[in-house]
Amino acid sequence: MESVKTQSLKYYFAVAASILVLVAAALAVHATMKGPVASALTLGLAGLQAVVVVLFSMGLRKEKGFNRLIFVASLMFLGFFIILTLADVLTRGDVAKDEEFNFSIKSPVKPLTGSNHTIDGHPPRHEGRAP
Amino acid sequence: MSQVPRKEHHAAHHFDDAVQERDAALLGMWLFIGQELLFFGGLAVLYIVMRLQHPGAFVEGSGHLSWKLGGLNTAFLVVSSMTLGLAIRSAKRDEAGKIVPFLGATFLLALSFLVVKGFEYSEKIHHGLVPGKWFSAIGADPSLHVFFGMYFATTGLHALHVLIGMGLLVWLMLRARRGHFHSGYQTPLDLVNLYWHTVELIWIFLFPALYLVS
Amino acid sequence: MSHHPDPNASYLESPAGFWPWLKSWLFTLDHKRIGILYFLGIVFSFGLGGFFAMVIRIELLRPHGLMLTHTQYNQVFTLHGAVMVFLFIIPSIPATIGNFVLPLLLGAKDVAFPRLNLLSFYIYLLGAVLAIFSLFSGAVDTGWTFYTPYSTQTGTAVISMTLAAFVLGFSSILTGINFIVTIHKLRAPGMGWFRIPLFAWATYATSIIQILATPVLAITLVLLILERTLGLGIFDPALGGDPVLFQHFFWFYSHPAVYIMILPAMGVMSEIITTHAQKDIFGYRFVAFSSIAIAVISFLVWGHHMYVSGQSLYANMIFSVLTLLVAIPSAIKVFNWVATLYGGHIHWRVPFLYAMGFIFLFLIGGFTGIILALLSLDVHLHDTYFIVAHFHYVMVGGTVMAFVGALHHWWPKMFGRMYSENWARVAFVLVFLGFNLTFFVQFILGSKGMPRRYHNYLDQFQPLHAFSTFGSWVLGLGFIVMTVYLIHSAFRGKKAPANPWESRTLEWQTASPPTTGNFEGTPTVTGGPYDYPRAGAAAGRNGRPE
Amino acid sequence: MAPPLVTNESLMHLGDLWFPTLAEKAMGGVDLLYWGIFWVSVGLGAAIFGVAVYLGMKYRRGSAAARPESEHQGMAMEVAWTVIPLVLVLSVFVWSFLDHLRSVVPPADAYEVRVLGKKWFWQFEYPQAGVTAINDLVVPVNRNIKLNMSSEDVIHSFFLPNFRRKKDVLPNRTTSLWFHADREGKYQIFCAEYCGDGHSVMLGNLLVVSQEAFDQYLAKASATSDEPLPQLGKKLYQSKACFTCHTVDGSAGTGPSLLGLYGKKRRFADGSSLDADENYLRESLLVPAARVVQGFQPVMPTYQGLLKEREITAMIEYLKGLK
Repeated sequence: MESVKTQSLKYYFAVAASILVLVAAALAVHATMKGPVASALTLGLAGLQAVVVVLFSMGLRKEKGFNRLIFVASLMFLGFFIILTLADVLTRGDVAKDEEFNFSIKSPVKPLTGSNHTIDGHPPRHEGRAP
Repeated sequence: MSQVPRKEHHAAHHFDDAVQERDAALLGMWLFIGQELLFFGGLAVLYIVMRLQHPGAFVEGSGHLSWKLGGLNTAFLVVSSMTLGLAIRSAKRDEAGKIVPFLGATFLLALSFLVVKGFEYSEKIHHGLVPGKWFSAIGADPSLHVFFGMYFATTGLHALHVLIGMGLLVWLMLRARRGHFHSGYQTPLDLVNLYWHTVELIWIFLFPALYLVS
Repeated sequence: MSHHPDPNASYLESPAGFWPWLKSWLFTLDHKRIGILYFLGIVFSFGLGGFFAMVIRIELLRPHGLMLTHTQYNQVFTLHGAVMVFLFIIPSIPATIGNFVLPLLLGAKDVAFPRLNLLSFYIYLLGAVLAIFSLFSGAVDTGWTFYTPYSTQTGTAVISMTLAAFVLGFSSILTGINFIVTIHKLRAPGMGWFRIPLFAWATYATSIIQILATPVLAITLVLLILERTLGLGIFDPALGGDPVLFQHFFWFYSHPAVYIMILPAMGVMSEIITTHAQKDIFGYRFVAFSSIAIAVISFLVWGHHMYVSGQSLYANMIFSVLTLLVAIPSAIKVFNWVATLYGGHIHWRVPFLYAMGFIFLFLIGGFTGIILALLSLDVHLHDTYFIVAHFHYVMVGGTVMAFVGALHHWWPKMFGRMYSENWARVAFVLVFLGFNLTFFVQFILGSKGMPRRYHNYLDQFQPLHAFSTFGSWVLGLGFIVMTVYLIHSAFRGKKAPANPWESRTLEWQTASPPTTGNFEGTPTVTGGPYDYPRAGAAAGRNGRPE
Repeated sequence: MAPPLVTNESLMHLGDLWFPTLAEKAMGGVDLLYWGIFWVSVGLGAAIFGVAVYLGMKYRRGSAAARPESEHQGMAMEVAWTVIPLVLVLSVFVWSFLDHLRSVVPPADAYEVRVLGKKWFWQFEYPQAGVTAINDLVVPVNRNIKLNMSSEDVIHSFFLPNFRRKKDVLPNRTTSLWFHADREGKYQIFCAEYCGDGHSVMLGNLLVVSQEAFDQYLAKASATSDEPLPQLGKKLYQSKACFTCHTVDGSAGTGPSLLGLYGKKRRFADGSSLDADENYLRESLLVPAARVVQGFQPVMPTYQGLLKEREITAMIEYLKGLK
């Protein structure tokens, strides 16, 4: 049986080298910058490394269409997980503050105003107490 | 190098031919990788939420980690991925004698990764930076233990995957010695290759997420 | 493997002698035998879960309990839930009926990875052993949902039960991978994507959920175990964690899991209805694609379990809309099944009775699901018996009815024997009636405000609880009758012909029970799965020639 | 301080078979939506299932009904039964969402009460009056009430069936729930989120009274009681929900029985033992985790701050009398 077509040795070295260069870049960012921008950059560089691994090392570049779909779909569902969880975590407790702006809904119950307002015929003696 | 006998592969009875069998195996492996992505994806969600809720702890905790050791480990994994790829290349080119050395190199690099990890762990344990109940370090941020809880959970599960990968590499070496892999058949090599790259992929994100926070 | 069976003999035939016989079963790679092994495990689990259910109902006869302490009651309802969900319903249809029927439906010789298939059975067994072990080592009392921080504090065996669920999850993932690859790669020549029987489509959709949702359960349970043993501080508020985040994690799996339970049941419905109505399905593509749509949308709705949990109002709003969307593909299926009946030749045999029972109960489960998807109504009904009634209508009224219907539909194929039609009708009436008696009143109880997981309750609820308990006895009797005549049938039943229902799908075109090799030669497909003859030309139909 | 305020039966008992009496008219939309969907579902469900049975009978095997020669693809039908349900569910969504918003956004002028969920009772605190009560929440009628809730241990859920409201009570976080009672009476409070052994006995009463009675209640509760000590202790045993875990008849509950406790030798989980004297009883009330009796879990919450000095003494006197 004759040999199957293979990539040259250079191909493997180039893939590994490019990932290591990206890692070095991330370390350089870490050494020189601070703050959320630096974090975003290092994670972004990690994303690039991942793209190299997935496309060239794992060979998704040449894979069958359905195998690509599996990979993309997995990431998509992970995205749903992240987005919908953050939809809760990032907006907890905001609503009462922003209700008018967001939904133009006000609580249907009229607030007590003025001293002439009475409850069941009793004057609201505890107005001062209520927050 | 010693001469390796060549052993031909026969497709299982319920497949039409070897191509169908190989396609099925690769499809199964890609599905398994999808599964892995969601498994570690859960940790990613946890990471995002915890970092949003305890930003200070993550900056401080990251400062306790050595980016040098982490970077070294990244290099180990990247090079090990390359040697594994070279093992498959050798199989495809019928250079049977080179398969085991390349697999062996991969194994040693994985072992080095775990050794470095072990040093890091023992150093953290020594300083009391262990999760939750045994956390005894005093940090500036009151929820520093949350960072180290995450650190040990994520890197621990990743290390477990490395360990499993090493077991698979041993299995491959045993089969390679018996001449199972050649230009006609490399499916198990390809499957482990996909698995190993997934392990690499996860580390690629763990490294900046834990070591390079600022 | 030591035993090399003859591919043309019945798959039930074993070598002589007890040990060779046992070995031929325990090390079998035949998908049909693995299906039977799963069947035994699942029937045992159903019995165990059913026993716990009966204990719960009897205990609730009196407002202040009858025989159990609070802790014991909490353990019993937890075990009922955990056993029924993880050991019974999730693997029920995919692992038994799916394993047995799917390769036959596709004209394949086996699933894609037979050894993986056997492995996933043993993983299931390991999970079952762990679950039963946890029963004897201080049974868990957290409810099957393992909510933190209760689950990190209670003194009962949380770890062994979560470990069991974790292990069972792997069994589920491996089965899912196996089925997707089988459907992709092992279809008979000529079976294009739109000639696949609808049960295979439903299994396909189920497998997507099994593969992509179950790992999140796995990581959740691992983290829960670590939280309990090490105290990571991520779910436990006492350590700075977020208990609501645990609920997000848990329901990201456990809501799609509900569709792992119901989608295969819907697939079974399509097979039973077309076969017993001798009619092509109405709107094949709509039924097929609605399965995929349900699978995808099911990932986006988990937050409806958390409307009152402290989840933000924005998230509530998004999840409510998405939840309502899932009603649409479900409705499409029901409408298409009903339309299929038009112009058919319907034979009201027992599997068809279960199909009609399914439609009736699933309608109630679906409509009450809409009530619960709505924010303002769910706030009142959340964590009350209304929820309990709703999910029992979907899971028992849907999945269990379909599972039992599938059992009656494929029984002649699985065991090569017929069962008593009359006793089967009796059992159907008892199960259907008993189910409604047990669970319909629970809608009323819940609307009235009776919270779930209550050991003691207000005196005013007693009449309804008692009614429900009496209903459960009718339901239980139905299952006992069923067990008796099915066991009788398996050993003494009349021999079944190859195709007793005159079905057109491939599994009926081979012997009953099938040979080890499934088919003589490879079947070739030339038409859709449900090409029944039209109109009056119906007499003397047989299956397609082999 | 047993509230003599309301004598009538719990309003949970009233109402129709299906729903407890609605205590807040503004929430009427919820009930209306429920019944609307209920009857539409009954109609649609009966129609769908009726058609299925009708077709099943008409086209049963061997019947003479004519069968169509060719299959309709029925695209129009498919579109119809996709779009119509979609429109229906989206319109009920809008209705329910508006109702939901109204029920969760508290009005600015609400009277605030602090709620603490503990295993297994509810503690209510009126910050302005300096009054703390257990399991009985007394509020004035016709007033917006806002509850700021948190939990001391696990997740609980505050459920007011008569007001169609429910909200989880979380540890380490404050959640809120508001309501407005239209009529005086006694309403049920449930814990709706499973919280362990005492979950089903974690019940409370919402007592809606006139503004006058409410003022009297607060005034009386903040004053020191002059009841004889053992009698006061007996009342506290009920009102502070001790009975949830401790019996007085000798049988063990979640915690040890209180019968014959005083003066007896107690063995603790750490192996030590002690005669139950007055100081031990005091410690058990205020720092319950300090000594845990053998065979029991350390789950009792502290009563520090919940009992006034005279009430502690009353509790001890009551326990002494239990023989």
